[in-house]
Amino acid sequence: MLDILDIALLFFMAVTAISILRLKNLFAVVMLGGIYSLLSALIFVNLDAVDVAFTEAAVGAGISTVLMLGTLALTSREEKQEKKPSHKIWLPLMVCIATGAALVYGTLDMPRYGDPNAPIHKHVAPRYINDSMDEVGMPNIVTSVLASYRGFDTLGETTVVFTAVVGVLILLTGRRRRDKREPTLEELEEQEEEV
Amino acid sequence: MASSISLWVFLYVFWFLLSGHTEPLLLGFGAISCAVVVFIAYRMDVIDHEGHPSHLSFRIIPYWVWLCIEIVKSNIDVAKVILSPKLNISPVMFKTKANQSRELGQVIYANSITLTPGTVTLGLEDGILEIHALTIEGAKGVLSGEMDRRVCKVKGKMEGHNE
Amino acid sequence: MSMELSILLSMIIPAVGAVLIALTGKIPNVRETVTLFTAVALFLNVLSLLGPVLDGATPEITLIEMVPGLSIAFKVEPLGMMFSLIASGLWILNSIYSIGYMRGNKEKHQTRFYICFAVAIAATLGLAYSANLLTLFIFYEVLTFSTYPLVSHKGDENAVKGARTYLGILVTTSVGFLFFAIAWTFSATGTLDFVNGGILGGKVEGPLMGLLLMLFIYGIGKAAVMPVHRWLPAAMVAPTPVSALLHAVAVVKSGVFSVVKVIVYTFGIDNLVASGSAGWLVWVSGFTIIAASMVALRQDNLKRRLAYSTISQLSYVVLAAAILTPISAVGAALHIAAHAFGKITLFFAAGSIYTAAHKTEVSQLNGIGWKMPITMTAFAIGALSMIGLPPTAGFISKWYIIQGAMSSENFLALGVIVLSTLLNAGYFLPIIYAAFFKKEKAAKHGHDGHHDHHHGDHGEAPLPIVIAISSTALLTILMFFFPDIALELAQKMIGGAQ
Amino acid sequence: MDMIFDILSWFFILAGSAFVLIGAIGVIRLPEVFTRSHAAGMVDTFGTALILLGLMFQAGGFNLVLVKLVMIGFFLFFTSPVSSHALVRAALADGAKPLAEDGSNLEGAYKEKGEK
Amino acid sequence: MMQRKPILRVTSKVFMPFILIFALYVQFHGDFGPGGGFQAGVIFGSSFILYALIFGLHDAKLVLPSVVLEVMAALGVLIYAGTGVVSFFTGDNFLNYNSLAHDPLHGQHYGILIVELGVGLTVFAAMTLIFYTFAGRGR
Amino acid sequence: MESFTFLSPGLYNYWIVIFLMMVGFYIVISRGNLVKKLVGLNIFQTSVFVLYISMGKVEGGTAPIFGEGFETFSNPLPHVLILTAIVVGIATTALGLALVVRIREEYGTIEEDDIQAQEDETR
Amino acid sequence: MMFAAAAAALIVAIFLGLIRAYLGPTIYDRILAGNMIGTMTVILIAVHGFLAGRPEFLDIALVYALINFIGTIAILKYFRFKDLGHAGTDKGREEVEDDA
Amino acid sequence: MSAHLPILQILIPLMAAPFCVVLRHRDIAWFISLVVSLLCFAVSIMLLDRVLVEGVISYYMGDWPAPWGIEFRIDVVNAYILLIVSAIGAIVSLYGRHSVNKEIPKGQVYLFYTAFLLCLTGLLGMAATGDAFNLFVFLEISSLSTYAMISLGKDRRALTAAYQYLIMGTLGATFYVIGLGLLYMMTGTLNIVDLHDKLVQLDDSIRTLKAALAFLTVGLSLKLALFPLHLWLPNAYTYAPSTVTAFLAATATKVAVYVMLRVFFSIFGIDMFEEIGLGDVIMVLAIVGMFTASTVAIFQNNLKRMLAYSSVAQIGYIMLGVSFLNATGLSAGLVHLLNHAIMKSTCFLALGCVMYRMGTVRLSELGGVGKTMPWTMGAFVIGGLSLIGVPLTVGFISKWQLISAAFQADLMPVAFLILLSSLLAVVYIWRVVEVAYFRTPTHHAGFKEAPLSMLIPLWIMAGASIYFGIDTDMSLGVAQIAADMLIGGTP
Ligand code: NA
Ligand code: NA
Repeated sequence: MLDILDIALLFFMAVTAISILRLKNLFAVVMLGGIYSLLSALIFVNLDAVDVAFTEAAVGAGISTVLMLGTLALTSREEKQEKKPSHKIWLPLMVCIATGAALVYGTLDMPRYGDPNAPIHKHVAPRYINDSMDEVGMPNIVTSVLASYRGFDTLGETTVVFTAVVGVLILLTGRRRRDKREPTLEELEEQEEEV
Repeated sequence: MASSISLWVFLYVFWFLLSGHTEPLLLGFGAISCAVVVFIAYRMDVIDHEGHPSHLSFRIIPYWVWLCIEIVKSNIDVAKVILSPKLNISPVMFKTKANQSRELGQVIYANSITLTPGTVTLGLEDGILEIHALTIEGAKGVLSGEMDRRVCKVKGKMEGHNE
Repeated sequence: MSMELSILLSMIIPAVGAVLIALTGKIPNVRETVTLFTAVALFLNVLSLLGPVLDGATPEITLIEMVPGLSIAFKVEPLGMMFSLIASGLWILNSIYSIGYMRGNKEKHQTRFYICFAVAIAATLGLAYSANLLTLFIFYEVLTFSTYPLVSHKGDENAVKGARTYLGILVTTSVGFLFFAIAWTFSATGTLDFVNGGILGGKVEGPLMGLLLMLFIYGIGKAAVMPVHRWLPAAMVAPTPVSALLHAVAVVKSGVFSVVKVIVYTFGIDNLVASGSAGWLVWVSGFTIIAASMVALRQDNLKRRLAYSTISQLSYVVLAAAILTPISAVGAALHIAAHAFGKITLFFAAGSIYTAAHKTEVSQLNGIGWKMPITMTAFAIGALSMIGLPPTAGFISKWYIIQGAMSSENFLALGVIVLSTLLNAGYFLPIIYAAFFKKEKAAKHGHDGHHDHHHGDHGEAPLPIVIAISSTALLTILMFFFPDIALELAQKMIGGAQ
Repeated sequence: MDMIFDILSWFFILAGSAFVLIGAIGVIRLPEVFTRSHAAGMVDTFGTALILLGLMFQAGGFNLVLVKLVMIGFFLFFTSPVSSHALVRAALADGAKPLAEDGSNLEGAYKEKGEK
Repeated sequence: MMQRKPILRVTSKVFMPFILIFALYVQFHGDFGPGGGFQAGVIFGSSFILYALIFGLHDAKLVLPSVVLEVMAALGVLIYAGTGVVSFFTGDNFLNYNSLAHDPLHGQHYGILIVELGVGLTVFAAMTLIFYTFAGRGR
Repeated sequence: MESFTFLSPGLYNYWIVIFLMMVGFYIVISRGNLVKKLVGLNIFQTSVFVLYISMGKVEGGTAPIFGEGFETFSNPLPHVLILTAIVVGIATTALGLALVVRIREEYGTIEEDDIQAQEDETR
Repeated sequence: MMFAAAAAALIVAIFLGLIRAYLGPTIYDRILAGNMIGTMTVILIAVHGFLAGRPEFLDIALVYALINFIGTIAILKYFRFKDLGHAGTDKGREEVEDDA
Repeated sequence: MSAHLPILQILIPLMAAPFCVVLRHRDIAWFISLVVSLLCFAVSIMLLDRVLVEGVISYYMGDWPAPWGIEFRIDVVNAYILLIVSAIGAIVSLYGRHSVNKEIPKGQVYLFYTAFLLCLTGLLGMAATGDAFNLFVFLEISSLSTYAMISLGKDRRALTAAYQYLIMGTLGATFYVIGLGLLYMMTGTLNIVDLHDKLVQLDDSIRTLKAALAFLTVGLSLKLALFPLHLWLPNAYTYAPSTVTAFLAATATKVAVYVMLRVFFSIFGIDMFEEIGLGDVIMVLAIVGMFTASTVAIFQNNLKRMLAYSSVAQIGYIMLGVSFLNATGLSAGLVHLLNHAIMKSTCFLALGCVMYRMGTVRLSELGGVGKTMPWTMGAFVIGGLSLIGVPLTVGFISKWQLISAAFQADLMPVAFLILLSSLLAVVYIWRVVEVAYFRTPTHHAGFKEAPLSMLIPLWIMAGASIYFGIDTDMSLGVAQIAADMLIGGTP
């Protein structure tokens, strides 16, 4: 059943992705993007990556979507409907097919899905599974690896978030847009209150 | 202050239900966390009777039981409608008055209507509910006023004190 | 004063001169005094090296070693000694001439002119003393770039276009071919030093050696072997002192000097003879000699005619080197000197005519010999030297070249020399004839139409010009009678090679 | 006891699944957003509640799993009507015209002053 | 003034403190199950986002001003890195938590708790601040 | 249900994921709308995450959290890596969106073609 | 087995939801579908825990539920006010003017 | 403390960055970034010194041994890169104050320095780390801060440039992650040394490894702007603030090249790399890039843009050296990393001075600038001569080494092409010289030379352009050791 679930979810993701490709309504695109994250998070749960699922749900489906909406609120709702010159369609398509083919080719020598004897499960990871309880003492192995064995990555990750904030502040504070808008709702409301 | 403490207690119970750990360290974290949240809640100004409805009496329980039965009944009704080959819908939109004294009560009433399939509250303004119903029967059910009365029992009637 | 210091001073003096000229640029008299003093100081400094070199010394100094085998180093060998003497000596005369010319023609940017001139001389000296191909290359390029502002001096569209052609061809050939050849040489031999007998023996074989030689010959665009000669006519947009610099003092001389040096010290005459890969060069240089002369024959513009003459004469040097005999190599070295004296005289004369009479075309020169007797006499001496007639320097060098050709039974070369001598006579003698024996035409407009108010009533050129022109003419004749120093240096070069 | 719990779970989960499916079909079949909201509400509240109830019987006693199932149920139960309400409200305000009678002939409906 | 939209307002008021506690629960129970600083930060931030969505950005900033968030974001990084630096004083390498307590296992435990706190702080502040900035750009 | 062994993924699980990745990639490089590009980027990255997590799956394994009676765990390392990658992804998205907002303020559009047209005009 | 049945039903329902989300036609239909998919995901996670024999990770389902709620509110807010930072009155722009 | 040098290299800027945000003051932030970058420079010198004396330094984060924990592994190669990056960082912070204050709104300056320090952290971290995934994290730190810094440019096109870079950079990073994932799948490890050890044991998985290498290469090529994946670079360099351009041009692509070298030589090893046969592809792309980019550079009016295209060409030189797959070529590539950093920052810093005084870097508006700003343009010319590869400048050393490598690999035509492409450099530099020195001023007489605080760092770099063209012990010498090490396969 879990495998069927996996395939079904992947299929749904494909449907979602293609819908995103085809839809022009940006809001729908953003929302389907959120659904895509939601589905991928389900897959993560199914593949035993509960921590990842947790994060993907909160981030991919949550924060990302909210930020995208915030952007749409400040920009526009529809993607431009325009017939593209054919080279603008064919070149990317060729690139994608080539890239995908390279990847498929690359999978041919890969261990089969779920194979417990894959190299990935035989090297490095066994120590985390076997010894982390004695070395770090956390029931959640992911936390042990995340915060201790590979704690330096996580420091970097925190710095990435910090960098993003700095970047967003650089971009969206300071200079104002040039065209002055009519008074906003909040201002109107404040005036209302004063009256 | 009293409501703050009461909120703290509620939160702590909630914490414990989530956590289930009894080590002192985690219990301590829980205590601190709850305090921090109470502080934030205070700053957010959500610790009032609305945000922290600890005063809801046990009278709500019979209401709940009744509501659940209503929900089951109407769910079956709507399921029949959906599955009927001809899709027997007769949607209707109308307004009705909510007779609860406070907004909290009105919100409970509105939510109850929405919870019951076949009817959905479109808006609540100054005690007037705007409702969309899937079928005429559903609309009549709301207009019979039974739910309104029962919510009033829980939350007191219109002539109660104002905020 | 140690010889090593003298070597360095040979570059430092003109460089410092350039700085001083820049600093005193606002006061023309001081500026030009500085120029003259610098030129004289440089010549004396160079002269101080002559004695030791004649005595067989080869003073050398390594300035910088960037990578093992790659260094900036100097070494005074006989050919370089001769070249440096010519360049530094003629700078004095050229400076005197320049003062007259630049003031006489009220040229702009005179300070820049003198600065660049000094830098060009510094580069020439560096090139003359270079101990390896890299050093030679560096100064070759400095020379190219420092002369760009001189060529484009007028700054109008025409001048800039000509200067760009000049720069374009020289840089393209030097970077594309010369540097490539240098890199090739280095990768084959691991050294770039100029060594008696050459360094390529046994390192590069057969046809590849021919290819390498070709890269060198066409890489040294300043030698103006056809078809990379086009920069030279293009550079005629420059003022006359600059043309003198290009044709006599520094630029083209650097070219043929480099060719001789490469053939003698990098390839080694014996190696080239052994590999038989230089035969094509005789053909090419011979063709250049003849073709350039034919073109010169048809030029009415005096400076252009001189320019094509230069192309032809340069290939004499290349031809001489390509004959690959010791005697012809001596001839090549001597021809560098002989052509220097002769051609500077001719250009000085052309500039003198322009300054005094504002005439630029051969057809305008009827009867001018009587108005400008000194100028035209000097011109005649220079022309004779070009043709190779006694009592001029040109006779000496041509004599050695012919001997070399005979000794190696190179009849092709011989034929070229004979034919070209006739052609030389064909485009120089009519000028002299017209200047002295034809009547001036009445008010015929030159194509520099705006100058016609000058025609008719002019005398000899300004005094500095006259001094310079007589000096160089005199040198041309003196070299015929006293060729000893040049000859000794040239033979020392060959002696080393054997 | 386990047997009874199993049977109860079976019942609730199957019933919940059925309602979820019916609701989903409704979302496809019904004509416009207001009517569809009823079907969606059915999925959101009743179907999920039944399944959660079924799961609770499998939690194996009073433990964290049970508590959290209850919490999920509570949260869904309170938030989904709010979402539904906000949705239809927004649709209405955006100018979506419900496929519905205006309800003026319904007995007991509230009439604003001035009307009638 | 009486706020409109009572249904949303009341619901979110009721849930707000519980969402916050849930976030902190996730923060402190990352060792036992899914969760940890990052997820906690996001949830904590979400509750502020919800608050701003319902009560307006202006009110949200009254509760927690942008400047404070900026400092908090910086502070989180400093807490993490600072915890790593402590081990220098006992001669251990960067981010070795063993020295935080007498017993290495306890040291690891404390270390992880503290760095997770740093992560949570930064992520919370970052997410909230980014939302503030986007939402505030329109006016 | 376990009888559906023909559905048990060998490699084609990866292949579907590759397809998903390429759809995302295609959206990024073929669409001119700046927001849509970012959505495409998200899809691309999310699919890569799925690829990694698929690698970490062990047949019969469970979530890498110790508990009574569990012996086989899926590989925790890909989980850790992807946690980091998710964070990086949201950081990039946030910054990208901020750029889109500013671009819209300056150009009045978020379509690549229109921006290009404006630049061509002013050039 | 019953968990599998529930999961199957949920999967089918999610698929139907996806179809609605793709078809629209109005944005509100899409939001509706999205919200429904979210709720079913929550339940699917809960069911999955039992199916996989580790039901203790229900926190994920809670987070889903939370995110689903906030997401829906944000979306609706966006459509009502075109501005996420606005205070939550229930009025569109035109209506505010009407009130004034 | 000297035991902690490897981590201090990264930790100092990393912890300084949040302080800039906390203190929120323009001048304090500048001062912090100056002190920090100088400290980093000092640390990198000490590190290089130690590595040259003692050999490889391993530093285990949290004392977890290598394949399980994350390791900083400093050998000659990355000590050399660390030195380049931190030196440029120090110069740029010294230089930046006036320029930044002029080009960036007052309220943003402290954020700018924060981003600058984060970028420095990211670049240094990429160079220092011995863990291929950790590298990705640092890559993103540097990238994100770079996008932000680019967007601070005054022209609105800075925004589109930053966006374009963000998209392409993220695609590149994602490709890197995919490639790394495939490698990880085959080996189970992420540590660079360990990866190599495991990879050489695999013999029947060549298809996966090929795909992995392809993805890593494409991903990194996007970051290092290898033709034809360079499209983001010209706009980014053109519209970013001058200081940022100078910093990025000298460091960002260099570090990406370094990572590429690590992938080729440390992870795969030269044998496997040769077997897969990617070298020829890179050679062709490098050569085509050299010519195309140089040719495009000739037609640019905006000098920053011209230099940006020149950078693409120069990256071609670097990758060409790598593609020879011999020690000489590799050392040519490595020494050009340093040399190009020096010469390009000289040029861009000079343009920053021009921008500061004249407010433009469009060639058509710079007639006679050689006379109004002699020191600035003098330095520019030195940088330009280096770009051409004139002897006695750093550019010559690289080019000479590169040509020697071509001869060594029996690729004489390639050597010829290298020279031919240098001619294009002559053209685009000469255009500037002509306008700056031989054209009559088109601007008002009021302009004067840039402030001393900008001229000093500018001339330090100009001096370095000459110094390292003469004394090559420290540049080429170290590069050769590093190249031998990489070729030898023992990272
Ligand atoms: Na309902
Ligand atoms: Na965790």
